[in-house]
Parts: sequence; structure tokens; C-alpha cells
Amino acid sequence: MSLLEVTNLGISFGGLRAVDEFNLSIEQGELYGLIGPNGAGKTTVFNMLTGIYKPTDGMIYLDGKNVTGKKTADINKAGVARTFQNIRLFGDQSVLDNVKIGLHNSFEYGTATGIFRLPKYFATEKEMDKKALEILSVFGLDSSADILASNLPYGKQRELEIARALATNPKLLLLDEPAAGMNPNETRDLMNTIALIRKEFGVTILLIEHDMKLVSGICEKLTVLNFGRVLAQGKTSDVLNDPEVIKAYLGE
Amino acid sequence: MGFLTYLINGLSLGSVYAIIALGYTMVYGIAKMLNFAHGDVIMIGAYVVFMCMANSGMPAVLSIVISIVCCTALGMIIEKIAYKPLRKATNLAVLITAIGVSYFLQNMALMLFGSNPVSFTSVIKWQGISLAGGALKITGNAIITIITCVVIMIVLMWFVKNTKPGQAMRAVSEDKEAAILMGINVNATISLTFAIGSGLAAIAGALLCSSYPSLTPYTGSMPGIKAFTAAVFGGIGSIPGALIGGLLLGIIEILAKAYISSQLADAIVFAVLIIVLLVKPTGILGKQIKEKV
Amino acid sequence: GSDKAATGGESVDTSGELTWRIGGIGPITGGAAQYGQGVMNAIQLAVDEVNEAGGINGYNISFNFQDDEADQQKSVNAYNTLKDWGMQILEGTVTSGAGQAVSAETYADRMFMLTPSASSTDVTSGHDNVFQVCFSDPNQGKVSADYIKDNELATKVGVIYDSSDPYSSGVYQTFAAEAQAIGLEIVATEAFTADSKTDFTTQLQKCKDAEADLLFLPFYYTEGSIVLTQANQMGYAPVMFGVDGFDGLLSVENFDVSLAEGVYLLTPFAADAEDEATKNFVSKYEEQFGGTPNQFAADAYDGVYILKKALESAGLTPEASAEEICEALIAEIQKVSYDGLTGEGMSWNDKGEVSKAPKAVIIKDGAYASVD
Amino acid sequence: MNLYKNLNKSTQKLLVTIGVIVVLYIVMSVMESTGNLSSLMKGLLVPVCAYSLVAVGLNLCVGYLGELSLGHAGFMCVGAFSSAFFSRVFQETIPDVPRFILALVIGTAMAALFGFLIAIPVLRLRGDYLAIVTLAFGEIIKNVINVMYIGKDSKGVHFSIKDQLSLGMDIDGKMLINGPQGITGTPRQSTFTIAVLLLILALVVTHNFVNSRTGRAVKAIRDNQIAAETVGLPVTKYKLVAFTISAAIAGLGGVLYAHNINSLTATTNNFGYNMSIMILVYVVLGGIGNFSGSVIAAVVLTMLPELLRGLSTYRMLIYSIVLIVLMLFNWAPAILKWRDDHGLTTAAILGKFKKKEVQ
Amino acid sequence: MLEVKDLIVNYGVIQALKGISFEVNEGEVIALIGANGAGKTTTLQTISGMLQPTSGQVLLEGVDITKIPGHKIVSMGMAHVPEGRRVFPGLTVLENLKMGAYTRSNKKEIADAFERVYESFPRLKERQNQLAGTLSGGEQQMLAMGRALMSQPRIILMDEPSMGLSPIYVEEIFNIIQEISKAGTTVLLVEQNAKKALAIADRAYVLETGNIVLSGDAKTLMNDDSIKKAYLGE
Ligand SMILES: Nc1ncnc2c1ncn2[C@@H]1O[C@H](COP(=O)(O)OP(=O)(O)OP(=O)(O)O)[C@@H](O)[C@H]1O
Ligand SMILES: Nc1ncnc2c1ncn2[C@@H]1O[C@H](COP(=O)(O)OP(=O)(O)OP(=O)(O)O)[C@@H](O)[C@H]1O
Ligand SMILES: [Mg+2]
Ligand SMILES: [Mg+2]
Repeated sequence: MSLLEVTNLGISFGGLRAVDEFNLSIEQGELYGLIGPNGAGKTTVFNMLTGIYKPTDGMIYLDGKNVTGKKTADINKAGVARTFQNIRLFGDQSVLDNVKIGLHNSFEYGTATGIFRLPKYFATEKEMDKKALEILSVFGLDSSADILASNLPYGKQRELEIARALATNPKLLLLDEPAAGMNPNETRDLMNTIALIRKEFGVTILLIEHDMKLVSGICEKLTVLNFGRVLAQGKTSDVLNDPEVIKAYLGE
Repeated sequence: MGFLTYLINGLSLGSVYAIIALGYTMVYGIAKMLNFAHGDVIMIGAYVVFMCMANSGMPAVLSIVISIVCCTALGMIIEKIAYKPLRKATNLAVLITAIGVSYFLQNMALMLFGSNPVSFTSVIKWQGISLAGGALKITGNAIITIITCVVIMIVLMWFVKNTKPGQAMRAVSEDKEAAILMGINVNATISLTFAIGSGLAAIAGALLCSSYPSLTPYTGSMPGIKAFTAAVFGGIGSIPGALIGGLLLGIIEILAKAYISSQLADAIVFAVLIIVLLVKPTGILGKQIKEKV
Repeated sequence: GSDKAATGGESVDTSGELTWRIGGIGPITGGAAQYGQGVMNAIQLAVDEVNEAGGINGYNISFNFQDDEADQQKSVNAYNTLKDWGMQILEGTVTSGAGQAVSAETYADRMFMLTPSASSTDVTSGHDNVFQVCFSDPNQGKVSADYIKDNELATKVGVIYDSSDPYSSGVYQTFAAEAQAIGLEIVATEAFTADSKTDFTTQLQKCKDAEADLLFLPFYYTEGSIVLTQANQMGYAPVMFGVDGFDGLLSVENFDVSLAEGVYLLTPFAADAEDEATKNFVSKYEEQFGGTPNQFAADAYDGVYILKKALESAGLTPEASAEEICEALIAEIQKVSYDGLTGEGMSWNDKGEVSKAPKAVIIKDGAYASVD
Repeated sequence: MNLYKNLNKSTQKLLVTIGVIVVLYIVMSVMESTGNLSSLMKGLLVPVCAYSLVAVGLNLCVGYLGELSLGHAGFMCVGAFSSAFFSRVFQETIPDVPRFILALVIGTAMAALFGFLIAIPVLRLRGDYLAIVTLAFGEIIKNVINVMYIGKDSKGVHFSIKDQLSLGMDIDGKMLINGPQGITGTPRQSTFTIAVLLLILALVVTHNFVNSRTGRAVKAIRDNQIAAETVGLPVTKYKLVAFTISAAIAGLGGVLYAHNINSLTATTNNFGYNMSIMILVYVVLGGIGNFSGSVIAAVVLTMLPELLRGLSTYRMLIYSIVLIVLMLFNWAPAILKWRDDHGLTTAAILGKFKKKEVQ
Repeated sequence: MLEVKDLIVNYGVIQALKGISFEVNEGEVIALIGANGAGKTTTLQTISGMLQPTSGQVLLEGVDITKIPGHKIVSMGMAHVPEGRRVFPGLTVLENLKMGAYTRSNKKEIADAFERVYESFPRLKERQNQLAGTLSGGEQQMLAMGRALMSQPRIILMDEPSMGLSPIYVEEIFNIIQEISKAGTTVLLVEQNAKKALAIADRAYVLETGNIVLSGDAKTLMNDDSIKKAYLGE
């Protein structure tokens, strides 16, 4: 059974059919790419997968469970985490706290325990710190743990967003243009990091990206969206050589 | 007949709220600040009209013109001294300063004009019309206020939509820094907004006190709060919304007094406001911008 | 001590010399400032007169007035400020709400308190040290109802009152109780609040629809002037009957006094009365402060002389402590009878209430005229 | 280990604040017992603590939940009236100390309850719409209290929302709540000691709260609600929790206030929007999200008009100017920069508090 | 045309620019490249008057514009495509473009500008009446470019114009930049895509943590080994 199974997904904004008859199936452990021209509907697909938009049609199954139209928070609890095209960090909090917020649902203690600082508070906080630092170290961010998130350079902010998403212990990680605004070297580092987290955290990854080096370098499979519809789907090398895709997206 | 009478009373009260709300919404819409001192500028405007008319015997129209000039200047001075330095600070800081300015204007008026109420002579001499053989009276004040309100609303809407400064205002309200990149003088635009808002306050003051003729240094504060409520009711930032919000607020207030309880009328007005906002979270005409993710 | 520094600039600087220290509390800023300022000015006037005439038992008065913005907590603060200054007698507060809070303090401290205008019984009740110069609310409410009934002013009465104000609703409640007792029919009871006190058209309309031929209006003249204007605009002309808060109506600047024609009010004081005392007071007041004094001011002015009389007959000197003065005055004030601007033969019972003949006046030709 | 240093920094600040409060408390107490404290100051001690409490409560809402409330005086009002009512009803039947403890609990709980009930609809709104609805709720509370008449006589308790007359009480009856005349004769049990203890308690509670798991979540929701949802935070629940705690603390301030004054009425100035705005002034002037700052601002701004009494009618005029100047001094970017350049930071002025730091 | 002298810019205690100097001649395309956080955005913002430098000077055609407010600089003929696009989210695409022509008053010229922008970005024409805030990331980027072009500037500053654009459009955008340049507009270009930027630029400057570490002819730099390694990913 696939980890993610999407059938006939569609959404309209007023008269605009942004996504239509979208089908997608991702196996456990895959690294999957979603590409397509600007305004094709890629981010919109992410928004539907994470419950930010309610799809007008279609079904989304995660691990066999129907999550269509569920609340964003519940979808996260079911195992989907994401990053955003326009970075959305908790800017006024430290790097460490950003990750600890991601850990929120994995470590429990009640509000009263926190207010009255019962022993459980100290124990849990300590564990959370440890775990958070562990995740941060994957990105080399552990040394910046107590900097305000908004003071990080742009590229580091993107990585912190990934770290925060990973902290929620997802089965499926959605990355929206993780390499935007990075130079080729930084992009290469990012590729390594993505490969590493797949291995270490055992997550399945679906990513949107316009940087073809990254896409062809790490994605095993691709879906190409064009005007809200699937243009091509399949193994990366096949898709990238598809003349339709070249015409609509890659150019040359 | 009773109902119609109440409805008309409500309209005339509402039109006063509406005209104040227009000033609120104008400033809020562009500068994104709640100018809590707006009600007090209205009070000053009313005093100026009063001084001109009662003390110097000037005609009403001239008095209002003088008052508009004074209030416009006052608005721009306030903006320059108290709000402009806080342009880059949080909106809340400006809100608090506005409260300080409001206290200042009230106490300044207390010094200048004394605490005793003065009775305001209506700027409108027209007695109004009688319908249904005198059973239904609409006062001249009410008619003129409503007409003024609608005219101002139309002019403002036209101004914002079709003139260069109006265009600049819209850009500033969206994103101040990006507006600079368009070549828009943000400071001048905000000053202009204040000037217009304060000029409107002068007209509002004259009309407010014509309908409710007792003027004290604190005359502006309560209508100010009510008008702010009205502006939110209609969808803050929306010019026609301010008109509709004001009128509705007036009508609800009067009908609640008339048919439910005059003791609880304020509570009822606010309860209706809450219900409306729960159904329509951005007010009646407010546009709901869904954040693009 | 440093009198001058602590006072509101209202004190008489007596530089170290032994004086009576009389304090006053009332709103001189905020929405009720017009009532407090009248009181402050009138006390100042009386104090100056007394001092010029040789003081009380040979000692001058120092006077210190503190602002309370008509707020209870601020009123207590004002009271404490006056205590720090060394106040021996309090002539205040101006408003009832503040009076309720301060009277508990003066009672505990054993400070004599004479309020010119806080008319609520909550101010005096249970506090043996508190006395009123003005009529108490029940008194006004009751007398008004009786007066209307006895003089057959109306058969159907409408009431409009301020339901957020202790004074107004206090008068209303006793009026309503008395009306019920004597069989005066109240056909409409409408309220307004501090938050909506500019538009009375609805309340008036409802009274009109109920065919009330008299409106009982127990509130202040600021709102009174609007009610009269709006009733006139509606073409509704019942008998208007105000209480002491209505006094001041005629001196509202630019007010069209013809609108007040025929308004009854129960005031102990009329600024255009012909007696010497009133003429003297009014002319001095106008000269010093501008504007015509109202009943608040007159009560406050009387208050100083009442204190003077009581202190003189008790034979006290300022050497006595506030407590001693308090105990002496409590006994003494119940014995004195005083003829002042606001009444002849005023006397006090042990509840702190004044007994003076309430004068109903009617406004005629833009002036107060005695009805009897 | 940066982490511990970090944790300590905000705790350190809390300890400094508490230390300062304790020192002030001792100084005041000594001065009082030796008769060196003026009546004015003595009279202000409890109200200042009460206002500080409400400001701390509101700061939780404004600074951490990120929502502007213009109705916190309403919660103060609920706390004040419910507790004062309780104290009046059981004045003769329950001994002083347990009664006051119960009054504190009841006032706080009622405010919390109202906060909770109001939050459910309110928190669906955003920004200024939320602000106006809180203002509306505050005004409704005030308005309703002004028409409540409750009296007790030999036949039991009577209730009306019209007037005293319609209670139809016996002659021996006594009014518990008398409409706009409010509640008279509340036992005066708020002492400075209790007030200071409660203030410290509130500071500790709020500090611990914002530095706990829930507090972090609340801050996350403030910073970016959509992101908070995508990391699985139950947004509504935590907003409710924060708003309720905030209301409860304001209610606690109300209890103190009510038990310090003989007569309790609900007016625009003490429990209406004017007071809500005043409290907001404390919060913004003291620093959004800075609890100690709220306390300092509440103290300074409550004292200021009292200290200006010598100016008579100019008092409030000067006060308003000082307020504007203080705001500019504390918030205007240009002045902040100038202050930075001249070492006149708030930190330098207050000793060791820092303006913006990681909590 | 544009000259920057010893520019120092601070954010509080952080010094983002440490005294950089460079110049842009009339008609040139100049690329400014550098890693994340090097100070590229800061440089552009200081030139267009959005930031005040601690010290140093910016000269536009010999006129010192360091102290001139940003909006006046625009009317002197400078346009700036900001980082993060900064479109007016609540206005429609059409209204956004109109704002771009705010400093213009000649109706004919504005109409021409519209035509040119719609020609370069047909997507914008399709979406004329859509609120800008609801556009996709790439569409917003096009709008930001189009809006800047509406003022028909003589010099244009662009902050990562290709960010978030699909490959086909990245090509397109660089073509457009070349066209703009050919039409006589001077271009100062900040890009992460250094390879493409250098390919169309005349000269380039390399920024590293607030300092210019290298400069020269674009073609030469493209073959520079250290550049290749650090910025071209080769
Ligand atoms: N809330 C909305 N209202 C109206 N239109 C929308 C909304 N959200 C997205 N759209 C439109 O839907 C289309 C798809 O947008 P989406 O953001 O998914 O594109 P994308 O594939 O992510 O593009 P890019 O690569 O440029 O980010 C776009 O044309 C966009 O304008
Ligand atoms: N508002 C700010 N406050 C504090 N520091 C800032 C601010 N803006 C930028 N910085 C810092 O200044 C330095 C230069 O930033 P700048 O944005 O100019 O870099 P850049 O070269 O444009 O990087 P990028 O490629 O990420 O856009 C960075 O270290 C950054 O962290
Ligand atoms: Mg996208
Ligand atoms: Mg940049």
C-alpha cells in the first residue's frame, strides 16, 4: 500500500480551476518531485494535502486513512509536515524553541505542570532540549540554538523550517521550493542534507522545486503539473526527457 | 407610525455616527492606526463653529469653513508631533499616543472653553418636513446630515479611486515600503489623510452638535467610541462600510431603546455588533483577504 | 508644613500661622467638571469672605480643593492627599458615587464631612459624621411626587432618568415609590446611560405615546438642555419637572431660554433672587469666576458658613484635632439653625439629612419665579 | 550550554523584579509602621497592585497571545463584583479569613469563566475586529451590572433588572447590589501584604506559563498561526487557555480593588472602556510582552496624576503631555536610536532589564 | 551613472556593509553576486533610499542621493524590484501595475508601458483582475518586475528576479533583462544564479560578508576558478 494516495483531487478559486483531476501515489520511503510552470498549482496541491485549503473534489489517503478535508493540525498528527514557499518561522522565538514547538505533540505535560513547575516539567523540558538539539545538529544549527529565528540568514531559515517540520515526527515531509534563494553551492549542500534526513528520519519526501539540478539529482520520481493538470508522471529521467515537459516547462 | 418615527430617529442618530465613522475609517484604512483622538478633534471643531457663530455672529457656512481650516491644521500638527515619530513602531504604540493626544485635547479645551456646557445653535435653520399630517416629522438636521454623509462618502470613494493622491493612499495602506518604491511620498500621503480626516471632523462636529446641542470638552469622546464601533461594524477601512455601519448602529440603538429596554440599550447594541461580527468576521462590507500560503 | 505645595493653588497661604484646614473634593477635570468647579469656586469665595471678616473664632481658614474626576478611587486618593495636608474638616464630595467611597473613609478616620451636593443616602447612611447641605435623594424624590400630586400638575407622569448614575437613579427610585404610595400614575419610565446621553428622542417619543402630561427629569442640566431642545423639535410640550440638578439650566451659554419656559424645578436656590445675600453672592461670583453660580455653588457657599456657625457655637479652635472637631460638630450641627442662600432655618437630623423648605420654582420669562 | 544561560536569563529577570518588589514592600511597611508614609501613598498601595495585576493579565493577552483586548476592565469588573457580592452575602456567616480566601477564588474563577465564555466567539476574529468585540463585551458587562438590583430580606433574596422598587422587599431588607449605586459596605480586607503576594504570584505564574510547553505554543500561534497549525498545535485550545488565564488575573486584580473600597460601582472610568484603555496604556508603555514593565508602568502612571495634584486644573493636561512624551521616548525609532547612542537604553535606566530578548 | 562610495550600513550592532565602493556606468548591466547574508539586499536598499547608511555616499549621475528620500529617487529615474516581491496584495494585478506608473502622468506613455509589460509577461494580462496576494510565487515575481518597468526607469535595481521562476521563465527573465538593457536602461542585478547573471552582465562585483572581494569583467570572472568554485557550483 502506498503511503500517500491522492485521487481526482481538484479545487477552484472563483472561476479559476487551479487544480483538476490530480492523481498521485507515493510509496513509503520515496523521494518524489512535483514540478511545473509558475502558477501550475503545485503549492495549491500542498495546501490541500495539509488541510489549509479544502479540496472541492477528490480524496486524499495517508497510510490508508482518509484525511481529506481534515483540520491542518490533525493532518500533521496523522503524519504530514511541510515547509512553505514564503518562509513561515516563529520569528520572535529562538531557533531552539522553533524546533521544540515542532516537538510539542511528542512530549506531553499539562499547562498546570508548566505553571507550577512540577518535577515532570523539568524532566520533560530537558528531554525536549536534547531531542531538539539533536535535530538541529543535523543541519549544523545547534550552535545557533539561542539566536532569534528571524535573525538567521535566509538559507539557514529554510533549513530551520525543515528541522521544525521533522520535529513533528512525520511520515511524509512536503518541501516547497527548499532551494529558492540559494546559490549552487548551497543547493548542493541542501541536496546532501535532504538525502541524509531521508535516511536518518526514515521519512518519505515530496518536494516542489524549480532548480533542475536538485530535482534531477535526488528525485526518484516526478509529477509535472501544467495548468492544474498532470502533464507527465513517472521516473525522473523519463519525465525530464518528455518532449511535452520540455516544451511546457524546461525550455530549449 | 411609531416604528417609522423611531426609524427616522435612528437614521438621524446613525447619520451622525456615520459621518464620524467616515473620518475614522479614512485614517484607519490608510495609516492603519486607530486615531482615538478623532472624537476630540470633532469637539474642537464644534467649539470653533460655536465661537464663530455665537460669539462673533458669523454665518453658519463661514463658521464651518473656518472650523474645517482649523481642524485640518490641527490634524496635521497632531500627526506631525505625535504620530509621525512612531511611523516605524508598532501600531499599538501609536494607539496609545493617540489616547494621550485625546486626553490632551480634552484638557486643553477644558482650559480654553471651561467646563460649563454651552448650547450649540444649529447650523441648519431649516425645520425639516412633516409627513402624514404632522404625525411624522423629519428634522432639517437629520435630512442635511444624511445628505452630507452620502455626498462625503461618494466624494471620498471617487477621490481614493480616481485621483493620484487617492491612488497613493491605497498603496500606502497596502505596504508603506513598497509604496516608496513606486515614488510615493508616504509621509505626505499620511499627512494628507489626516488632513482630510480632520477636515471631516469639523463637519461632523458641526452636525453632531446641531442635532445634540450641548457642547462640553468631553462631547467628542463617546460619539468617537460609538463611531469607531460603527466603522468596525461596517468593515473598517471601507468607506461605504462606515456609512452603513453608522446608520445601522443608530437604528439599532434607537429600536433597542424603543422596543426592548432603554436601560439595556447599550448592551443590546453591542450584542448585535458581536453577533454580526461572528457571522461576518470582517464587518458588513469589509473584504476578507485570505492569506495566500 | 508646606501648604502651598500640597494644595491645588486654591489655598490661602497662611505661612505657618494657625488656621482651620478645610478640604474640598470634587471633579474639576473629566466629564463632571462643571459641577465640581462651581463648588470649588464658591467655597473659595466664602472662605475669602470669612477670612476677611476675621475668620472663625479668630482663626483664618486655609482651603484646599482636590480633583477626583468623579471617580471613587480617585476620590479616596484626593481625600488621602488632604489628610496629608492636615485637613480638619471636609467639605465634599461633590458627586454621590465618590461620596459613597469617601464617607466610609471619613467615618473610620472620624473626620467631619459636610457634602454640598452628594445627595445619595448611601453617603450618609451608617455614617454619623456625614451631613448634607443639599436635599437627599429620597427627600427630593418624595417631595417632588407630593408636589406634583398636591398641585395637580399632572395625571399621567413620564420619567426619564440616568440609569448609570447613582444620583439620578436614587431620586427616581424614591419618586417611583412615593408615586405608588400616593397614587400618582407613572405611565412611562425610560432610562439613558452615561454612554448615550445625547439623544433622548426615543425616550421622549415613548413618553409622548404614553400620553404623559408631565415629565419628571431627575438629572443634570447638561442633559436637561438637550431634552428640552429635542422635545421642542418633536412638538411635545408636557410639563417639565426637574430636580436640583436642573439648576444651572438658565446659565448654559447660548441656551435658548424660551425652551425652558414653564419648567419646574425643585431647587433651593435661584440666582436671580432679590435678597441681599443672593445678590452679593452672585455678583461676587460672576466677578471673580465669570458665569452664573448654580445651586451646587450656593450649597457649597452655605456649607462654609454652616461650618462657621457650628464651629463658633461649639467654641472650638484649630488647635483641636480633626477627631475632636468631628465629635463636637456632630453634636453641634444638629443644634444649629442656619439661614442661607439655599434655605431658611436649615437644620440637621442624626441621619445627616438637612431639613429645609424645598422651594419649587418655575421658569418664567427666562428667570426663576417662586411658584407659591 | 547556551540553553541554560538562556533559561536563566528570563528567570533572572523575574527574580530581579520580585526582589525589587520585596524591597519596596519592606521599605513601605517600615515607613508605614513608623508613621512616615503619607496617607496618599498608603491609600495607593493596594490599588497600584490591583492595576498592576490587571496589566500583567492583559499583557499576557496582548504580548503573548498577540491579540488586542479592549475589554479587560470587564474581567476586572466581574472579579470585583462577584467577589464583593459573595463577601456581602456571607459577611455574617463566614469568618473573615476563609471568606476572603473564598472571595479571591470566586472572583478569579468568575473572571476566568467569563474570559473562557467570551473567548470562544471572540477568538474566531482577528485584529481590530477582535478588539472591538472585547470592548463590546466589557461594555455589556458594565451595562448589565448597572441594571442589576439584588436585595435580601426575611423572605429571601430578590432580583430585578428594572429598579429597587420592583424587588418588592420588606422594610428590613437590605440591598446587596443596588443598580448604579453598586455594592456598598464590602469588607475592607485587601491589605498591602496580600496584594504584594498576589502580584508576585501572578508574575511567577505568567513567567512560568510563557516559558512552558503551552506558553511556547501560544507564542507560536501569535507569530504565525498557519505554521502553528501545520506543526500540529491545537490553535483554538491554546488561545482559549491563554485568554482565560489572562482574564483570571485581571479578575484577581478586581477582587483586590473591590475589597479595598467601601463602595463599588461600575462606571466608564473604573470598569468601562476608559479603564481598559488605561490598562492597555500600562502594557504598551511598559513594553509589550514585558511583565515587569507592565508593573512599573502601572505604578508610575497611577502615581503620576497624584503627584501632579499641586498643579490643580493643569494636572491632567500635564499628565497627557507626559504620557505622549513617554510614549515617544519609549517607542519612537529615532529616539530609541538616539538613546542607544547615548547609552540611555531602558536597560541602562532600569538597571538591568533588557527590552527585547528571547524568552 | 551610479556611484557608491565607502558605504557602511549597520543593523544595530551588526555591520552589514563594511565600506563598499563601486560604480555602474550608463547602459551597463552590472551583476552583484555573493552568498547568503553577504549584504546584497542591503546594498540595493541603501541605494534606493530605503535604508540610511551609517556613512558613505551614493551618487546618481553625480548628484548625491544619500540623504534624498526614497520616493524622490524614484522620480529621478530609478526603479527597484525588491527582495520578497512586495506586491500590493490587496490590489489587483492591473492596479499594481498602475502604481508602478505613479510618477508618470503622460497617458500615452503609460499605455505604451502597459503594452510592453503585457508583452513580456502575458500571464499578467490574463490575470489583470486577480488580487495580487493570491498569485502564485512565480506570478508575483513577474508582477514585481512588470511593476518596476512601468515607471520606465533609466536605472533599475533587481534583487533576485529569477527566484521562484520555472526554468523556462528563468531563461525568459534574463532575455527580458537584456532587452531592457538594450532599450537603454542601466541594470544593477543581484542574483544567486551567478552563472546566468554573469552571462548577460558586462561587469560584476563579488560581495562577501559586507566587503567587495572581487570585481571585473563578467566574462573574466566567469572563468575565474575561485568564482567557479564558490558561486557557480562547479
Ligand atoms: N487563494 C487563491 N485565490 C485565487 N487564486 C489562487 C489562490 N491561490 C492560488 N491561486 C491561483 O492558482 C494558481 C496556482 O497557484 P500555486 O500557488 O499553486 O502555483 P505554483 O504551482 O505553486 O506556482 P509557483 O511555482 O509560481 O509557486 C495560480 O494561478 C494562482 O494565481
Ligand atoms: N533587518 C535586519 N536586522 C538585522 N540584521 C539584518 C537585517 N537585515 C539583514 N541583516 C543582516 O545583514 C546581513 C546582510 O543581509 P542581506 O539581506 O543584505 O544579505 P543578502 O546578501 O541579500 O543575502 P540573501 O542572499 O540571503 O538575500 C546578514 O548577515 C543579515 O543577517
Ligand atoms: Mg508555489
Ligand atoms: Mg537578499
